[in-house]
Amino acid sequence: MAEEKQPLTRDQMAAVLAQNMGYGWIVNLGIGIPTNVSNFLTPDQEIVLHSENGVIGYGRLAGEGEEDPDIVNASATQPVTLNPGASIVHHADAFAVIRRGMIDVTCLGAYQVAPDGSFANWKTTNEPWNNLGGIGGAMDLASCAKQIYLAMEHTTRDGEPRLLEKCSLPVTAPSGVTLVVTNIAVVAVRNGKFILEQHAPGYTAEEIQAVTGAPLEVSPDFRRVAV
Amino acid sequence: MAEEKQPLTRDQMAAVLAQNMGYGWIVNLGIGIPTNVSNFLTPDQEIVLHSENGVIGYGRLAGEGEEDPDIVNASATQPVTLNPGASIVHHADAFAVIRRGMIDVTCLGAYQVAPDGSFANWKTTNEPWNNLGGIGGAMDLASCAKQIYLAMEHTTRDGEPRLLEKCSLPVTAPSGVTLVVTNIAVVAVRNGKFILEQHAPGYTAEEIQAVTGAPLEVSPDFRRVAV
Amino acid sequence: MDEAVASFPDNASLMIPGFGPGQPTNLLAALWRTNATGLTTISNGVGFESADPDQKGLGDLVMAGRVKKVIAAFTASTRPSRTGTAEALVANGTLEAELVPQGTLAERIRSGGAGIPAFYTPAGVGTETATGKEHRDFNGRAFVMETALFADYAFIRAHKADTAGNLLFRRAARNFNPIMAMAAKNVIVEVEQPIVEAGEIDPDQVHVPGIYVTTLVRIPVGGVLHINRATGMAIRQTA
Amino acid sequence: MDEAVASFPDNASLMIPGFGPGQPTNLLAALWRTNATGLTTISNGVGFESADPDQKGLGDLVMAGRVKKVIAAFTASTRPSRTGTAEALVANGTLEAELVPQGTLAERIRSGGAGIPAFYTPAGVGTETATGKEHRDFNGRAFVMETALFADYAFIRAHKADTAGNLLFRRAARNFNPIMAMAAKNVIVEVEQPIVEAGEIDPDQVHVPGIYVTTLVRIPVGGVLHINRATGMAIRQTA
Repeated sequence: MAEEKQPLTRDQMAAVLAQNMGYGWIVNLGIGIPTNVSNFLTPDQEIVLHSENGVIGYGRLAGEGEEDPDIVNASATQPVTLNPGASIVHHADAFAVIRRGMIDVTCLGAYQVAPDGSFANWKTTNEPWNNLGGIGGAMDLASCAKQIYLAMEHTTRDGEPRLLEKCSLPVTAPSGVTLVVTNIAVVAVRNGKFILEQHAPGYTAEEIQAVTGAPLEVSPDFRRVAV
Repeated sequence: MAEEKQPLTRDQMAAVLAQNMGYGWIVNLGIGIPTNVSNFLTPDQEIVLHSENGVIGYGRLAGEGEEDPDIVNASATQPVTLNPGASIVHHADAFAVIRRGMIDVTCLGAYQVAPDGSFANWKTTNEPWNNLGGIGGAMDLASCAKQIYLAMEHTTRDGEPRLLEKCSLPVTAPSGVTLVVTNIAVVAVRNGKFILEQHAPGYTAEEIQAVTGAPLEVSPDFRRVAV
Repeated sequence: MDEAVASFPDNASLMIPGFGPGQPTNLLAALWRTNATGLTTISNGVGFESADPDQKGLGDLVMAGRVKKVIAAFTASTRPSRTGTAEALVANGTLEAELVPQGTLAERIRSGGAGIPAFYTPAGVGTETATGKEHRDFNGRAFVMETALFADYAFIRAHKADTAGNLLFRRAARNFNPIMAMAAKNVIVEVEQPIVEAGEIDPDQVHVPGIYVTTLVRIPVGGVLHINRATGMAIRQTA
Repeated sequence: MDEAVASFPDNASLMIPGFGPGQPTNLLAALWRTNATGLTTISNGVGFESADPDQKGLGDLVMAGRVKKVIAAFTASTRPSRTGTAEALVANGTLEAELVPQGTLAERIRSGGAGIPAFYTPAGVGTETATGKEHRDFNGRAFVMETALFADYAFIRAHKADTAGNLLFRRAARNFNPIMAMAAKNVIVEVEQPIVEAGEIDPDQVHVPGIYVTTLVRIPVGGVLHINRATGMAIRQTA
């Protein structure tokens, strides 16, 4: 009997991202679902979290009463804890780490992604370049991190696909995405293709393909997410 | 009766340089006579000494028993003291101060100087550029400091002039020198001319001109050095 | 605070640090109380507006038409549902905006402070932000040339300071503060803790050498130390 | 020390900090004891030679023909009376030298560590060191383009460190250490003081974040802490 359909929560999406981190990686978490990843990392992963504001080695989100107004993640407002061995650098040195290519993975939110690894997350219209938008550090990260993981809803509120043959919005980077975690699927991006790796409880490959704007190659290891 | 000829000692040359510092200036002292200037500054001058190695706010040379092997000036070997309010930066930040144009004056040793403000202090031959030499931080300083003061012997050991119409050795900077303190004279460099401002005890303008390789305009205020 | 910004001229450029913490809140509120206008600002975002007179900041100056140009990594909201402070003004031509990737912004400021007029970065290559800019390959990879930023003024928020002007920052409140302090002609600093005598701060621990600092003011009792973003409430200096 | 450099390969590039203090003396002496050759070095000067086996450094490696190329702000003595270590070797073609103004050297290293492939500087414009290099005007002033330096290895001398690799330097021993630690793939650090647990160093006081560091070794008892340049005597680690 088919399992009941159960889209992933934001926390579950963050947990899936956390599962995809390698031992000892240096990881940058963007605003939104990604910043929650810090709550799902295990000590044995020995991940070092790096933030654009120069905090290196932060830990989980600060609990009630643990907040220090001077210790926040890339959201600039969310209080986090520091792990032993944390260090602080200024903004230019924080981006020196990024541009040198030391970030093993950057996790970002996105509006759209394509099989060539391009994605869009900074502008919601196709109006000509008008210097309006919110780039933040996403372009620096996307240009320089070894991998880009995205966390995003699989479709728009109107049900339109966000995984597309080609991004229709202005891109944040023309390549680099290797993994997309949505509320219904986990999709690897490899060799110019979307590879469907995992599904949320109750979703079939056909159902996921039906709301995806580009062909999905179903992985031989296609399976239910384990979070 | 003519005063006895008394060329300036190295310490007296350093003292003349110290007399020419303005209140609150940020000053960089090069290797040789200039590093001795730190011993002749008075507290009311409120000079901040900056060194290429990132020591900002050092004081006089360390006396016997005061030496700290980790506190040295631009010579890299001469121990100095730190003034209250000193700070330390790394080498790139030390040169950031220089390139931004914050150094009011850099005092350097030199082999040759010309009335256009050019000077030579890093190479003793005219062989084609062969990547051999000792530049140190002199070029960065000479390109960026508001003024360049030189401390040098008036002639070579063989009695050849070092103040010349044009430097014959490769230059350290094509312009920027405003003051030259030699063992027998103090010469301002202004509007493409050497202006003879002061003389060592016993030396006349004519005698100084005789060992100078370019015309000296004698200042109306021409006087004996007061050190 | 008011004294520190009393002679702030019209049409000046101003660096404003802060990324959550580390904002010179009290200097900005004092600037709001002057008549200074025609500003060009360099900051991470265009800032919030506030009804609290002690929290008046860049967003308020922008909305009051006192800012001519903003250079920032966020010139508009990323949320389609929420219109950013600057968008309408840019649309009607009364505000100029220059949108810059945040790392490029930080490096342009650091370059301004380091006497480097221009540099090459990989950030933004292949996107609209690099359109029309000079590109160049190094070792087979494309980079875009970016130029330095240097301002007439920087407002700085420090945690500690000594009478020589040496500054220390605390945790993530450091962010843009050190590089902006290096990249402006006039550097005005509001300090959280009492200002100590020169010599009381270990030279090895200084984050910004005093030679960069023009004016130091301790945040007075009642001044704003932090703003709780969740509640919008100011946490104030008590002693 | 020997273990830390045991796998050091031939033909590697190596950053060597130090400007008087701050030299990784013990790592250099350990490198001398390996057979590594064909080095490209990046340092302020070409260094001294020493008869003391514990003080063997770059000068000795150069004279032994184990260095292919030196990049430095001093490739020859400034004193006409004293021939520098490298001069004869360069003259007979067995050593390549690249002479760089010291600030340009520091900025090239900082750029290598910051992912900036090239930048413009005013230093050296109008001199032989800028000959043949690309020039460009910004705001009516001439600048020369310089490219980044990045090495396979950096040997670092730190005063303190924790088990996360965070480093602190003392006074003028800082010099090139932080920027070289940022601009190399493998960063091997000799530490003067006992290595403390992660968490024992205040995050605000860290000079080099641990993420840059590959290997930490405390200077053992008998190892060289400082060299008295006047006497040539080594001051050694006692506990």
